[in-house]
Amino acid sequence: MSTLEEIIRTHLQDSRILLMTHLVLGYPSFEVNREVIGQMVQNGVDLIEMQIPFSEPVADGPMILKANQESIAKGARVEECLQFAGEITKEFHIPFLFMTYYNILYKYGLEEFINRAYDLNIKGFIIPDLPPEEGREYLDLVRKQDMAPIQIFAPTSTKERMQRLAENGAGFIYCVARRGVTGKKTDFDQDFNEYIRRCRSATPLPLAVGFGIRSKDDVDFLTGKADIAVIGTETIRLVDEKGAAAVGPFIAGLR
Amino acid sequence: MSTLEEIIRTHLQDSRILLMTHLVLGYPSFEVNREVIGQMVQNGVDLIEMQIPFSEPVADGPMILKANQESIAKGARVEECLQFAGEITKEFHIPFLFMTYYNILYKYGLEEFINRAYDLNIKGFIIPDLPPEEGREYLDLVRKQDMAPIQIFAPTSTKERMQRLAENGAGFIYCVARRGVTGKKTDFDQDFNEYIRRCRSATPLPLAVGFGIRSKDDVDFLTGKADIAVIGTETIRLVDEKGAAAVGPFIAGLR
Amino acid sequence: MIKKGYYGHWGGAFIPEILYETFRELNTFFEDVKKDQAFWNEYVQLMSTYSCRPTPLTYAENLSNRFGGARIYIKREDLNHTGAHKANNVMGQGLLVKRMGKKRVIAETGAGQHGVATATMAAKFGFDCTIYMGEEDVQRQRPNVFWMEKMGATVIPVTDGSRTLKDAINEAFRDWVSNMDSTHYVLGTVCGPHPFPEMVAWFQSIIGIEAREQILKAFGKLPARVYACVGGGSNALGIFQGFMQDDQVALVGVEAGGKGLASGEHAARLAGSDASPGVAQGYKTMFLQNSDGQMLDTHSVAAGLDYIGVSPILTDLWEKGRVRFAAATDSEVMDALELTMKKEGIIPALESAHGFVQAFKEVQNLGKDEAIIINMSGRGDKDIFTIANAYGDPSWKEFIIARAEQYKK
Amino acid sequence: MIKKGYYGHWGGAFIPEILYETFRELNTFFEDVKKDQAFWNEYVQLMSTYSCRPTPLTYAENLSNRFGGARIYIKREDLNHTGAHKANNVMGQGLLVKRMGKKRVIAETGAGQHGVATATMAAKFGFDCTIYMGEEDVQRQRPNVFWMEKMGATVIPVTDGSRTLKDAINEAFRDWVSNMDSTHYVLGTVCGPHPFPEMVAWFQSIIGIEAREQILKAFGKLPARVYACVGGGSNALGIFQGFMQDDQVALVGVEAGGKGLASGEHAARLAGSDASPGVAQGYKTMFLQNSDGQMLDTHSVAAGLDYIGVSPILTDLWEKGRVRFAAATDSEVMDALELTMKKEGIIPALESAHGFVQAFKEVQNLGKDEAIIINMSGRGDKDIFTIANAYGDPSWKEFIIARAEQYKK
Ligand SMILES: Cc1ncc(COP(=O)(O)O)c(C=O)c1O
Ligand SMILES: Cc1ncc(COP(=O)(O)O)c(C=O)c1O
Repeated sequence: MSTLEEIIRTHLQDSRILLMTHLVLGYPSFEVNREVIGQMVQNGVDLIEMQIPFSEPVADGPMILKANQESIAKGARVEECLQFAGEITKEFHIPFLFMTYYNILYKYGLEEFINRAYDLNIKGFIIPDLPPEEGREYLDLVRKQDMAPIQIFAPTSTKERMQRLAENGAGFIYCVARRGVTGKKTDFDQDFNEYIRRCRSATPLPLAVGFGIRSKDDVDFLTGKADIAVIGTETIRLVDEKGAAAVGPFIAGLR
Repeated sequence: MSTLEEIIRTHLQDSRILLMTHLVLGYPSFEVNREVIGQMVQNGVDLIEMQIPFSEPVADGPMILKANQESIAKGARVEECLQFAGEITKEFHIPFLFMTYYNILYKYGLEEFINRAYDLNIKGFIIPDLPPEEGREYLDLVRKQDMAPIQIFAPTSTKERMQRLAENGAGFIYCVARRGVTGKKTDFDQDFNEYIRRCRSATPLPLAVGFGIRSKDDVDFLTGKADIAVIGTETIRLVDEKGAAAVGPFIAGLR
Repeated sequence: MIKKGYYGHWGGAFIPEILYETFRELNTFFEDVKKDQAFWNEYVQLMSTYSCRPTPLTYAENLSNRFGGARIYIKREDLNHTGAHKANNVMGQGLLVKRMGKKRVIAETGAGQHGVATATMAAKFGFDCTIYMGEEDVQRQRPNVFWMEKMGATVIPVTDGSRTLKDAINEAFRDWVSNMDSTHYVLGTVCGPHPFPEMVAWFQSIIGIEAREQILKAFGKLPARVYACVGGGSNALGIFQGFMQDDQVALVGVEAGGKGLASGEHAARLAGSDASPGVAQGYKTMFLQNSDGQMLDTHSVAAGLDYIGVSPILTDLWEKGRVRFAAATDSEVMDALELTMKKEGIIPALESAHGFVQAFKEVQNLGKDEAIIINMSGRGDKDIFTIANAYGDPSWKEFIIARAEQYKK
Repeated sequence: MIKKGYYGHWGGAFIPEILYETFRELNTFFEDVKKDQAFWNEYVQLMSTYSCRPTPLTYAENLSNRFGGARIYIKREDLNHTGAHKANNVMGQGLLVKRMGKKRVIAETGAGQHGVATATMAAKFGFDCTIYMGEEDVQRQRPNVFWMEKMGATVIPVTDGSRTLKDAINEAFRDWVSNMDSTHYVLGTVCGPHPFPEMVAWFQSIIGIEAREQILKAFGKLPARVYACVGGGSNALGIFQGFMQDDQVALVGVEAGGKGLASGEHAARLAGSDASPGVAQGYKTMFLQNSDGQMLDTHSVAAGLDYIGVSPILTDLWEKGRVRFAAATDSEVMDALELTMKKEGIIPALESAHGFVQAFKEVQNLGKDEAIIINMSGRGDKDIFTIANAYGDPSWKEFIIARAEQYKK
């Protein structure tokens, strides 16, 4: 069992569902990032994925896409993101993951990047454009450092495919709640229940559910079905509209 | 010998070269036409060709083209031209010809048109788009009335062609002085002399030379070579620029 | 010698004497090449390597299903180099000019299609080239003027008369009578003095030769009807010739109905009753003219059909009942165009769309075991300024206004 | 199963999990049709009746004489329906979509050429169609937008990123991950995740198959060199495949040199030294990116070459030395275009003109007993707004301003 999974399982003893949040590094600024992370941790977030911006974020919807592009346009560099992450993991003691696209790792040097992340006390990676077929070397390197190469399930994944993915994953599985990109609402309906049952039967790993989770109702619905609720776009929207200070109360109200 | 040729030959006994002028009926108005004709006759013009305007005067240059179009645009009708011609031939006692394009005759009814022209005391026709090959019926009808279907020689005509044309012609031959359309200057040079010799040897009919004759010098040059000098565009220009009254002195100065 | 070139009562060569020798020479050369199989082979070869001949015959399945009558086939002259059947005539005349040893070509153009084709041919053959184009058409069809100039041609705006096609023809004749020794006048359609109607029809007959073979192969039998738009008549005669001997094939020419035959604003010579016999621009045919014989102003949304006369060969076939004539109005044309784009992904030229209109009106009356062919004389994407305009497309207008603002800076 | 589609180090399928099944299905269908001779025959048949295949191989005699070296032949993809080689790929994918039973297609487009081709195909096959196009390109290429809409497609301006081609691709992927059940993404070039490079290359190989046969027939032996412009690389690979096995035939890809390789404003991936290996838009290749892996803004006068990546197949052939790369600057392109119009009466697309530039530079070094082929991927008359603009034509500007005044009324 990976360290990340162990931490998750420990938390799950106190909490029926964990919360994972997301932010885009450098958007709207590293200072605001820091404030937002503080609010999140203080209000009970269990894991945070920090997205290193990429110019071509294909799997992301308009909101996160814009955050990626503005961060880069304002001059955020990968090195800056890494240094910032190091400061954050020192200051806040929950598991942090890197979310980004493969080219960021590839261009940096795959092994160098993974080792650097390890040094920064990052617990795992979410790389939406790196299926296991393309990520052999990545998977080996990440696991060698006892970090988690998070795998993604989708509603279109068959049971066999899920099993295959799970074998390559660690920490938890990121279950994409529906078709489409980040940032749109999800209808949690009968189909979803059937899907999450399928996920559960394919792997013993904890299940995180993301895409379109916005409210306490959504989190309540997931409680008992999934292990982690992922809040992505919603906090970015919140910070845009009401500032970093609004994040704390929002998170506090989710569970 | 046609009546027209007889008249010409008679005049030629007194005059080394005759003058034929041209005007476009209805341009700038029938009243001005009348005044211009008066000036011409009083100042010694021997023959006048009255052009019935046509919307597509292919053989004419910009000046006469514009005169055709403005006459039509101002509402000149064929019937009006014919009536006007009748009044003119009553008032002035020199030979008048109709110059126009074939469609005017064709649309009117070929035989009707020719008979009407006869009644109006018109002495002949110049139809630049009606070669003898296309004009069999026309030639017969015109000659039956002892009018002259004027034939045209061009610098490109071979001797055989000229003979052929002359056989179909009467009155005189209209020798186009050069390539091109009406209204541009002609250089009377060695080539021209050779051309006019060729014309002369192809027919016993009197020769008229037209296209680009503008001045006493031109007329002098032609004297002894041709029988008739044709002044076309130049008087139209004169009327445009200086009014009808300028025509008399201009004509008087040509010979 | 010139007294040939009659089709029934129609045709002839009403030319000024100055051009007599030029026509004699042209006739001699033309008679020679007509007999010379090698010339025709060279022509076909040129068209298959420089243009895209044989042009395809496309089965328009969606349109056929939509109307539920005969199968609709489309002869794709739009796929020619320069985008229309005009290329056939022009390249053919180009070969002839080469034989005659002349070094300069002139042409009239209305929409600009024939001008572009001629400028193209001149570039290819290394001839000097002057194009006469009514000033109004120069204004309307600037893109074509741009291409002609880029291909090295001189475009002269004609400011006389109605400043459109017929005036451009007159002006080209005026050039020719001045420069006939060096110059050939590449007439753009099956009109004008003999031998032009015969010559242009001969070059365009390549369309019908191909189409007949293609329909037999694709459909197994001859079409019930063949439709083509008629401006001067060259694309129509081009395809009709392939089926002239087949009495069971009805041939339908479609003229510009403009704002309706009753409106007077149209260019229907044979479909309407406004035309009468006349002689102009060197030949005898049915002209839109007044009772004095003065030519009328015509109107069509399709510049290429906006002409006072029509091929003497077609007038003869009309008189003899071999070709039937109809007219399509501007608004019917826009509808047929829209439908064809949506259903088949094909953009007919506004001219060509006239043929589609009449075919669409009639196709449902024919059985499913029949076929018809529509001759698509050209492609419409060259007509963006006219088409976007005709549809009144608001984004197009905004685009043009924005572009103009940039240019004003 | 998906772990295929590598060419040396390049290629792959870096796709989000949600598309895994879609790609599995696509791969299965593609593998099936590849083995199915009847499918290929159907494809060739379609292209020969709906488009104009085989497209001609034109001998450019005047250009050849002008340079005095090898004979120049031009492969005429401009004569395809919709005016470019894009039709080949699009119609092929259309047939595949029909097999898969999907009812909707989406596509990205830069210049608008691929968008028009896809909208055309969708109209022909009766599919719903959505085209993603960078907002900036929508502004620049309004005529193409107009035609796409007229053919029934919905054009969505993409307002993210640099608002050009790569952003349109991202946006198309975003649509696809939402609608993969009903929808096929018709990628426009030999890039993207496997099987797209292989599939597009397969459909485009029709160019090279024809060209090889044609040059042997016309010239009696293989060409010394084959030139093609390279945006994504589809027209280049299309023709190169015909000569891949012929070691004596040099294959030359020409990229957009923009304002010069030193200026940074270009789109030369393989000809320059600004690109480096990367993974984006689903595949691994040489990308124009910064040291962080962020993609750079590119520049070219030719919108269709203005792209950050390049086909993994070409990158492999470059690495192996089988294909040589060069770049042509914007101003060289305008000169080559002008010369080609004047000498041959042919208007290459700005993209295609890049190939002409390099060919003109090299052709004089080859003997008269040699031949070269330039692949003319498309026609330039669709680019009037760009070309007239690039030449700064004053009459064109006046025309646009006058038109705008009319529209303002
Ligand atoms: C596309 C197209 N079709 C038809 C015509 C009409 O000419 P014709 O009747 O000679 O085919 C034109 C003339 O410009 C044209 O451009
Ligand atoms: C005419 C033309 N040529 C070339 C290209 C470049 O694409 P590729 O390199 O895939 O052929 C394009 C792309 O839009 C194009 O329109």
